[in-house]
Amino acid sequence: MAEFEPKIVAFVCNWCTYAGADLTGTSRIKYASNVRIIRFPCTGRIDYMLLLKAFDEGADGIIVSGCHPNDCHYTSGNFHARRRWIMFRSLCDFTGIDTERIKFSWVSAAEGAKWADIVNATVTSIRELGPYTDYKKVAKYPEKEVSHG
Amino acid sequence: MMDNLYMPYLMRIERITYEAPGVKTFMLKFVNEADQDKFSYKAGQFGEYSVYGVGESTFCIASPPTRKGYIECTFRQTGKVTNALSGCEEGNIIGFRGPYGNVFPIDEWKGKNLLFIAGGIALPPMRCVIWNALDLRDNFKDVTIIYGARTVKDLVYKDELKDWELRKDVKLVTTVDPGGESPDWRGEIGFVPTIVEKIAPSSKDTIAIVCGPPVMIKFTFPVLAKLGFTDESIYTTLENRMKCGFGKCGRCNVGKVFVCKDGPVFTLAQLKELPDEY
Amino acid sequence: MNIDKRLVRKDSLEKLFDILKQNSKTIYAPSSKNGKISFNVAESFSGIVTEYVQTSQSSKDIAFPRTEKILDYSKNKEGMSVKGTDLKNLPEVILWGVRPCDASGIGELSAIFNWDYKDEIYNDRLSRVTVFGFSCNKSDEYCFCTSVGGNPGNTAGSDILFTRLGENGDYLAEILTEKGSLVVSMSPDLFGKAENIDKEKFLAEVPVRFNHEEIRVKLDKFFESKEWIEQSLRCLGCGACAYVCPTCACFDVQDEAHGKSGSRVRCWDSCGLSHFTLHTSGHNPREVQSQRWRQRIMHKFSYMPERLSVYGCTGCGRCSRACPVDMNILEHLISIQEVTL
Amino acid sequence: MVDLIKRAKELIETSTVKVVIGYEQGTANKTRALFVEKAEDADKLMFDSRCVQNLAAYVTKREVKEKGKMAITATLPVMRSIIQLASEFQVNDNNLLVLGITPESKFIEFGNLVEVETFVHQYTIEIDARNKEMLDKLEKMSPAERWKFWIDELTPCFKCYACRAACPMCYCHRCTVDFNQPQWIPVPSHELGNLEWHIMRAIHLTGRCIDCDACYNACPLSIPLNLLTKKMLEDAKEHFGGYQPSLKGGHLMSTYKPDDKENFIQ
Repeated sequence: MAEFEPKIVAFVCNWCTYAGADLTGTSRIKYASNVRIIRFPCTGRIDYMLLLKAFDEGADGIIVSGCHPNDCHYTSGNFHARRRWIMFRSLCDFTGIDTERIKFSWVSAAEGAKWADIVNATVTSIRELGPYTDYKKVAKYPEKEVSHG
Repeated sequence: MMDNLYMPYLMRIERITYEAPGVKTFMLKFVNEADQDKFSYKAGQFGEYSVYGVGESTFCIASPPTRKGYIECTFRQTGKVTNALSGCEEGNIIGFRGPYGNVFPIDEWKGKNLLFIAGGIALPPMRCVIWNALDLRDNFKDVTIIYGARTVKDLVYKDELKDWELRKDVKLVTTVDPGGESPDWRGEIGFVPTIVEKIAPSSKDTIAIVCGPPVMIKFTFPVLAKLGFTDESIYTTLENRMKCGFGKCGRCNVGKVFVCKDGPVFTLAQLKELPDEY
Repeated sequence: MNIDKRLVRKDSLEKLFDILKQNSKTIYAPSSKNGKISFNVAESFSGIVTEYVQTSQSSKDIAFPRTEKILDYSKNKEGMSVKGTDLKNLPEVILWGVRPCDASGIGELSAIFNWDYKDEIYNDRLSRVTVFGFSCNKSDEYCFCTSVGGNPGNTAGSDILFTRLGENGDYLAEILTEKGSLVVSMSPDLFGKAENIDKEKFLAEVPVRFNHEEIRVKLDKFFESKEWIEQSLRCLGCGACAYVCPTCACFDVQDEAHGKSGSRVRCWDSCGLSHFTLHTSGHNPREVQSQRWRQRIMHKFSYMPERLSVYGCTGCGRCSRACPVDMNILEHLISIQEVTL
Repeated sequence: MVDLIKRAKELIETSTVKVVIGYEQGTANKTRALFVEKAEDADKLMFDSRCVQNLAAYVTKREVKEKGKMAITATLPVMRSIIQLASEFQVNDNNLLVLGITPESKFIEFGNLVEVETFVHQYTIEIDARNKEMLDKLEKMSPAERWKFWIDELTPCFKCYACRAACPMCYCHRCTVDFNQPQWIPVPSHELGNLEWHIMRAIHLTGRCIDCDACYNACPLSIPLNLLTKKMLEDAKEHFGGYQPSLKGGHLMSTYKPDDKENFIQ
């Protein structure tokens, strides 16, 4: 059997992390190719539901990343986001969702190397955790016949 | 394999026509010819069109049963399914199940004049009847079509409107709402009820078929009454939210009447019996 | 008609349970979770709850599951393949411990699913179910089966109806159908002779509270009544009443996609929810709760009798028990009967 | 509750309000909401320990609101809901009068919402011992055990949305679950649809839920879904100094402090 390649979805803000990831590329820093980047105007725009949807659709891990505190293009979007993540992460943990699979980070436009590190570290840790079968089992509802009751 | 009631036919999109902003017509052909052979319908019936993975949506069959081998549907992009349909391309496969519902009693109209009154996106359900009647033109006396839309751009079936205009055996009146005309607009300007009043078609031996937005319908009926049309000679179609199409899912009923089974075609006399719940 | 009546010793029920399991029947029976009783697969006889007036949920799930697949599709290079749901491998089911009001509800569900078009999915599921009805020895203030043509010992819908003969007593078993006889033939020793047993005196007493025929006639002219507004003022518009009801059959059809494949499912829906009838255009024929409450009552007591010749209510009283705001259907029907037009 | 009845009568007779929302004796030893529009109906008003339905759910109900100015019989949880609703601009002094009932079951009338707020602020929101114990038990479990616990508890949910209907804070005309473009939450009741619905419900109520247990009481299957919002309440205490509804607004989840502490962002 081929080695498990985790699917990672990254929700990143346009102004810092996306630019940072760009820099990673232009600096020719190599990093794991398991990540699908989805660009948002701001981390403040990242709805809770998007994270769950990523797991629904088969993601094994999630990276959420934006501007460092005080660096938000819209002044406070990341502060709002941080507060939500504090609560949402705790709620996920409380319901038994594996919060080890959701990594939060601040990556600025100048931190191309940090982005590569974050992605590599995430891929390594998710690879160790294995596929997120718990959530997939629940999400792949159509695969099994509905039982009575 | 046993088919259940909810199994759609697979249909290939043969042709897509852009009718108006947000409005498209699909020409659909059966993927399996055997399905085509056992399929038949009559003017006025509807079906459930589906994009797999998105859902089903209800609208009429817009092509006449007199033209075999394909069906057409015209829809406006508004909800989840019509948005997905709108994203489909020629050659894509969608689902269709039907036909459901009752029919326009075209056979009973033999020897009469036909007056079609439609507004906006409500021409498609009527187009089926119009072509059905025109394909059997000798069965009917005068055929008059009054069709209005908000603006010139919003008129659907523009090519067919030209055909009808050129035909000697059809009287076509098109109109747009005041302010909706273009510089080269040669039709009428005014709301449909006003134009009906102005044209004043004779009610003698005439069947009126009215389809349109609720507000148009509401103001057209009194005009027709004034012209001498009886409630039994006025036909319209109703629409309600539906999921199954065959009287089970429980949401399209108006009082004890199921729009999907007892409708969608109703005479004004029948409508007046219904509670105000549509 | 002569009904085959048998006597089943109270300690024979467990033996019957075991024999059915040995014959690879899946047994659904009332069990308790969070203090609420519903039908679940019973692994052991001891897990079956027996002392209850009524289960919190009806048994309709068995033939009309809350969510069921109707087809699978997958997109491939050649185009599209679609496969209808395959019910061949459904287990043979014994529905154990159904109250007569639930059992008779099967008839009403069947009427909905089989008028005009026949719903094969529903029929297929139902055909695999053998219903063990258990007459009611107890009732409560929510029960009104006798007002809608039923009774605590009603045989309708059951394949075998068990009636307990007194506190801790043995059971009278009325074998009502082929399916019932089949069960007897699996374990003939357990079904002894029953002579001259009058089950009536062991049944709960449920007084008749209204006349359903009268209400049907009255509802014909009741559409515009203000009563609907008054009754529904405290209704908050959830679907609890519909989902616990043994005869509510309204459903939604939804697609669930997973990449290039997925399925279409049928799932419960409720006329009490505000989006039930909402058009995409934003127009809603039933905009306010009073219209939706009216639909619920009219559907059950006027439209269904007229169109399907059955009433959409078996008097189980579940909706009243489940309602978070004490919308008591019995009380409301009585007030409809009493109010002058 | 003689005072309450007397005051309700006065309010209706003087047309100060159009409707008084209170409790009446229901069926089978239940109590239920009563809408007093005629003075003589006020005699049906009652109050005792069985009156736990959160009546604040009605002040945003269209048919009730349309009647005109309302007065509401409000226990402490109802008062809290009212303050939260006021801070979300759903009610104000012009459309709502609060007839309070203190935790000692004494009638107390408030002139305006500021007085209600002052009263409410005398008490902190505390999770009861039984639920606290349950929370502790869950927190001690491994994530895998918690996952199993919640899948087991939530799978029976048939999505009747009684929890949403009974909640005063769930007043949106179109709830997230009703959206289909995109289809955020699967409509059918199954493991995924139920899990996502309950997580979403809890997070949308974070910083707004006043812990009245209306959702739990409404649930026809008695699913302990209130544990989710209780957990959020506890977290709010841990991270942000607790939650107390306030007319000043500035909700927990729509504000921030530059020095909010976390230990998981890299």
